[in-house]
Amino acid sequence: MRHRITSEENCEAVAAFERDTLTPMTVSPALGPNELREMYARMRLIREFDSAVKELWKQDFIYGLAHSYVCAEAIAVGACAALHEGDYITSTHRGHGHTIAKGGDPRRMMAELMGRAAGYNKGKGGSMHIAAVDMGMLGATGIVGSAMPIAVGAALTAKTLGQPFVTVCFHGDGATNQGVWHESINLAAAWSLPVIFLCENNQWAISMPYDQAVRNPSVADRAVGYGIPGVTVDGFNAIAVHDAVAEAAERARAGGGPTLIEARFYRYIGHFVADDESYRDTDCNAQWEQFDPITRMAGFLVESGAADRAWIDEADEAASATVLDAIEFAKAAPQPELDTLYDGLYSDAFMQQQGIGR
Amino acid sequence: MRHRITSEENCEAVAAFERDTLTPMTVSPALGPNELREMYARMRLIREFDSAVKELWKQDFIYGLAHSYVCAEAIAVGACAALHEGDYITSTHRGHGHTIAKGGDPRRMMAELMGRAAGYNKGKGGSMHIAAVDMGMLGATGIVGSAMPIAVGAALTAKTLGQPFVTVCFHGDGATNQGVWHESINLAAAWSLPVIFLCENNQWAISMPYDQAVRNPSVADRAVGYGIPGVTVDGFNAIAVHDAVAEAAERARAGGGPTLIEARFYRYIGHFVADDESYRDTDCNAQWEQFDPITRMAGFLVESGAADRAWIDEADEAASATVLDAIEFAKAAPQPELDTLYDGLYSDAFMQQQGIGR
Amino acid sequence: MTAGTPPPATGSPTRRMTVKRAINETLREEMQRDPTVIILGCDVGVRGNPFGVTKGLYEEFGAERVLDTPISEAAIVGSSLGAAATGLRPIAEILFSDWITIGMDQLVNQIAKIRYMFGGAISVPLVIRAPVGAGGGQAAQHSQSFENWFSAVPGLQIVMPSTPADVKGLLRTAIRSDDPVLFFEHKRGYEIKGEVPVAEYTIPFGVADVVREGTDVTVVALSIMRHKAMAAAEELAAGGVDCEVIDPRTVYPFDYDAVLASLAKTGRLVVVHEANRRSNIGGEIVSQVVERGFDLLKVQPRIVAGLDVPMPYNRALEALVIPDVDRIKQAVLAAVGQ
Amino acid sequence: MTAGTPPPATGSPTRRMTVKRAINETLREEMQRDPTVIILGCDVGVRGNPFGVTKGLYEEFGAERVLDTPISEAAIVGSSLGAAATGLRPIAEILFSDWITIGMDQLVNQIAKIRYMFGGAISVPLVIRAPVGAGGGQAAQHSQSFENWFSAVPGLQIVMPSTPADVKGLLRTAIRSDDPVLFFEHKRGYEIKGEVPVAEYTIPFGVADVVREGTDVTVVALSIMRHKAMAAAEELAAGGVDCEVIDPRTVYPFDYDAVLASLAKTGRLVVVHEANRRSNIGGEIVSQVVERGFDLLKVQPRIVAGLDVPMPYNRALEALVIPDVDRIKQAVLAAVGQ
Ligand SMILES: Cc1ncc(C[n+]2csc(CCOP(=O)(O)OP(=O)(O)O)c2C)c(N)n1
Ligand SMILES: Cc1ncc(C[n+]2csc(CCOP(=O)(O)OP(=O)(O)O)c2C)c(N)n1
Ligand SMILES: [Mg+2]
Ligand SMILES: [Mg+2]
Repeated sequence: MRHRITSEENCEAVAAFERDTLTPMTVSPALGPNELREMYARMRLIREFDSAVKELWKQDFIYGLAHSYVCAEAIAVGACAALHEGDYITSTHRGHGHTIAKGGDPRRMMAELMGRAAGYNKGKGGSMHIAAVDMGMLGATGIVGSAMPIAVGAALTAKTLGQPFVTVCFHGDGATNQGVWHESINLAAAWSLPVIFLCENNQWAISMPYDQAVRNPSVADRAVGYGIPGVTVDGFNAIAVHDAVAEAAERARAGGGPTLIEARFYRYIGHFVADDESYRDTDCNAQWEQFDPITRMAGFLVESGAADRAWIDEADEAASATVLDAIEFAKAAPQPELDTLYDGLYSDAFMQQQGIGR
Repeated sequence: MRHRITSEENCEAVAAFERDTLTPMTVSPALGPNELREMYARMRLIREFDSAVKELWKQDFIYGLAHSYVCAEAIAVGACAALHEGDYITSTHRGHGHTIAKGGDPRRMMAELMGRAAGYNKGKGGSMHIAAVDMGMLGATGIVGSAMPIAVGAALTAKTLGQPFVTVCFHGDGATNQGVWHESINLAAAWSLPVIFLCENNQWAISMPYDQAVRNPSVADRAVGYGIPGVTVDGFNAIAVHDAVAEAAERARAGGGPTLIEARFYRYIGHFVADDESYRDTDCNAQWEQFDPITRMAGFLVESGAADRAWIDEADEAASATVLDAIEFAKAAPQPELDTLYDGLYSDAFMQQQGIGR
Repeated sequence: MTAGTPPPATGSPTRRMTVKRAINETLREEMQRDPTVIILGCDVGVRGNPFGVTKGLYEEFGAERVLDTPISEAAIVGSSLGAAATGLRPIAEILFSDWITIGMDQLVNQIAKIRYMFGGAISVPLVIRAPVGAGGGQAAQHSQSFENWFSAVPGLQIVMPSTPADVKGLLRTAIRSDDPVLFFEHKRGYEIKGEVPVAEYTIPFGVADVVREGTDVTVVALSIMRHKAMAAAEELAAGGVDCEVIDPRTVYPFDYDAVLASLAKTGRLVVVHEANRRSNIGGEIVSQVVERGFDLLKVQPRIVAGLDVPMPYNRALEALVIPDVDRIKQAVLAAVGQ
Repeated sequence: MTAGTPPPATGSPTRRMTVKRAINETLREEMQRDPTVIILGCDVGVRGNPFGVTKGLYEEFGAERVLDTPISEAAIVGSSLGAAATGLRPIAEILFSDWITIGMDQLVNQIAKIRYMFGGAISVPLVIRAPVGAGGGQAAQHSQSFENWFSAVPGLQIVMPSTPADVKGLLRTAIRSDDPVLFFEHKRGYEIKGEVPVAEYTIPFGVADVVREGTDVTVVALSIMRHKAMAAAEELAAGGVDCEVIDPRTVYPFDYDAVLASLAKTGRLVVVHEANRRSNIGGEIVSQVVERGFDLLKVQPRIVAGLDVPMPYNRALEALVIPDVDRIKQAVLAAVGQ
């Protein structure tokens, strides 16, 4: 049964990743210089945003819980780069990265994290429920696995109404052991729905290593049972993620049904803003940083000639400027009025008819 | 999506079974003449019991719902023949066969079905909750898939206390799409628990054909994702089922963890006592009877020299006599006193302390 | 059982039909009217539901709009949310409401909350139909009534009508609602017959039906208990006790004004429901009435409810648990001090 | 917050400790005492639970008895049943009680019913520990209190103490009980300190703690509301209003005798709980009191509860929803007509 991971095992995981999962970044026909630069900019924006969040949480500007997307940037950005306008995504408890990747507005995001009326959720959701529905981001959820059937339902809408959109369902490795994960994938497979199940396998669920939560640590292997394609990609490689999602999306739009993609990487930061990581030896975390998805993306931009160092420095500055602006905006934004407490509980017509909140 | 099964498809299923699943009955080292005869006797007893139940239900001696185990006899009997005293089984909504196979008393069973105080559940459970806990039969349940984690918990007891028993978890094909099915198998696999998941794949869940409820109609294939052995056996062949369960039980007792066994057969009777089967063409049901597990078992007894026709006739008579006796016993048995209504709600100590039912 | 009254609003011609037929017709009419309405659940399609409630809809609207699902209640409920959030109006069916427990997380933590926690950015126009109630020996896992659980969850609407006319008007309102609705039919009430207006009509949520006017005791009876309450009222009338029988029809929103108006006349309250007594809707109704109209009460309110046990299989024990006309009569007589 | 009183039975020497420590000690002592007691749940082992409640137990009792599970609440709850039915005494943890919804079917349709529907043939000695309550900006899915749902389910016992001494005595009783227990800790109450008897003791279920005697108003306050009620009582005493504060400690069984005895003195009832007002335990308590002691009531009972919305994230909105000392004082003053 469960044993405490030794630092040897931890370092072995690095070697195993290098051996089995790491793939070089290569040119993708669908991604020209502009797309690549845009991807880099979003990855960097996520990094800046969530680095700021940690500080703002410590300073108590951000209340409650907050989970950082740092080190996972390649997945949300790679996936969303393969999507079209009108496509949907569902999220997890780690929703900042998904929101930015799908084009969310950092000002409204930061305002939400600070509980302001100008926030995406009008201050009612916070980090764990951040949503940018106008951008097709159907919201973060605090319950592991709970977005799975929601993504399937969105895909059912596409099929029923003959609309061309696909839905990407982000979920963690921990979510793969939730019953609803199974029910959702089976239903989507049986009905050939246009949905892509994208597992962010960072190998940990808080203190639980994936290979101790399951007997077969390959998420992709599970696709066999559902009769759908299952692929594993380097989750630190934004282009590899993009290509896998693009292929799955094409199949989905053509009526070929769902795909299960396992983006394998590693959470080399704490689970959430205040995690002391006492449940594992962290001495190998530093080794993981050699795979930092942003550094790798920057390197690829230069190699592939999509951008030079100067552009990258500008992009980095632009990202931190955007986050600083978002923070200022949020700090200056007013708190919700207390009389907005009941707003949004039901549709307005019903609220008025019943006199709720009056 | 879902289409109505044509009679061609129905008949094709017969051919497919013959081609892919049907396996000849062969001598099994573990099963001598006595064991084989005992198996036959129990299969026949189940057949007689559930045939009688249908009539008694029509005559309103049996209340509520009742699901027949007819045509599945090879599975419960084959599996339980591979178990030892002290082993447990969990059941489904189709529990009569499991109870008899595990050695349940037909009198107490029939009394329960008639709601009598002498019944296994003192009249509180009926057909859908029939339990013979003293025999290690942990009870039928009316909620599809709900016994899965209960079986896993029993196996956890064995492992934690170092006891040698195994648990067989019977479940239908319909149950394989319940979330708890997934969670349970994963947990048992991760913890290497001594449990055998035995899927009674009769290819239908009320009106839903299995190959329309899933994209990959092989239940056994799902074992890959869990990293455990998955096998498919001829579910009309009691010996094949026995051998698969015996092998899985041996592995489980040796600490090798769970096995997923798919016993493939076909429900060529109604889903429950009053099913009109209007949701499918039944003209091929007759063809399935060529695989009648009891006829096949009888044939094998004779071929293998384990018994002759005369013995079989006696066994058949004994079975119907046992059922008649059970019916008489049940009809004569008193109804529960009304003041037993609260009995069993909590442990007696608590009931007395709180004065419940007084 | 009595037929119940058609909604006051309509005086138009009527047809006599069963509750089952009224549901089936309403589903058909709303699906004809709105192409975004779909139905999903176990055995709702080719089989037309085990009670026959969805019969003919698969044939008329096809497999794309009447979806037979695997046995995956969490995914049935959760995918209905995803579909509702993106443009459909799903009507999900849970064949026995006892199993809504399997979709409980999606229902309580997602469906009920998502509009609110997303600041109103998403509407969830969906209906979950689920038969409630006991009778017929279906025992502990096929006999429960959970309306009070969901009444405790802000964001949901809970409807439990028991006459054909109410079912039709309220199911139509439910399907057209932009907020999630739990529609609880009583599985022993499908064959109840009554007059149903021919003209299209809806019944607003939160408006009780005063089924019988009376001056002595106010009897608030939910779902098919309404019919038992009416039977009790007729018998009591013979004995000179005049009951006012009120069927709230919707549990949330709940028409306390109607109950208080009645208590202003009677001063005596008896609440009747089938769910077991403890921590259920009867207690809630009494507590709300006490908060809103304590001084109207001449005597203590009484609750006639199921007994606090899992439903036993045995016929006589089952009958002991479920409220019957006699228990209602006794409570009313106690209220008037007889 | 006040410390609360140690159980009347014991006059032995005491030690001061937090609720968290009391839980941790009780788990350890019971595991030392009984080898069939195991703990399972997410992050309970190597991490020692995110709140630190199970710290050190994995190290002391090993991976076989302190089981870190995958994130599979239905299997955690359901396998606890199977284990309990075959010889173990599992203590399952659901880190936030909001997610018990995922194990709802196993809990309500199996655990609560199996002994009864099997005619008493199986005992289910298990405990499910699950933190309840709001505060700290955890929003809609991490802030709920579902005690009334489970109080409505025959077969379960529901405990929600909030002092170290009560936690210790009641958790011990829970672990030794042969019937399933839901043990609801308040996630904002772990650091509450108090005196705990050194000698081993248990506290029986169904016995309320009269925390403060008084003559004017009976205040029944659950979980950490007990401490807010005490604060309110002290402030009110200064103004000459004398409250009797009662902490039921267990929701089922519930000590109505203690409440009625108090009402015989005061005639005025205020119930305080954190769960939202609608269809929750406050309504149930009021309805039971009205049924059992209507004539004791001089004025209408009042309920101070959470407001009927999903918990909002924003600090000020959250504070508006959760009952505070002022709202309790206002209700008490209203009860005495001030
Ligand atoms: C149903 C449920 N169980 C437990 C939790 C507590 N919890 C929050 S995040 C988390 C780990 C999730 O792991 P994973 O899905 O791999 O996502 P990651 O945090 O690694 O990105 C857990 C157990 C929860 N939020 N929901
Ligand atoms: C959770 C749940 N959903 C739906 C039902 C209704 N139902 C009863 S039996 C059944 C079919 C079960 O099919 P399967 O598991 O294949 O068993 P079989 O009846 O074929 O032996 C269904 C859908 C139920 N009892 N429980
Ligand atoms: Mg993870
Ligand atoms: Mg089947």
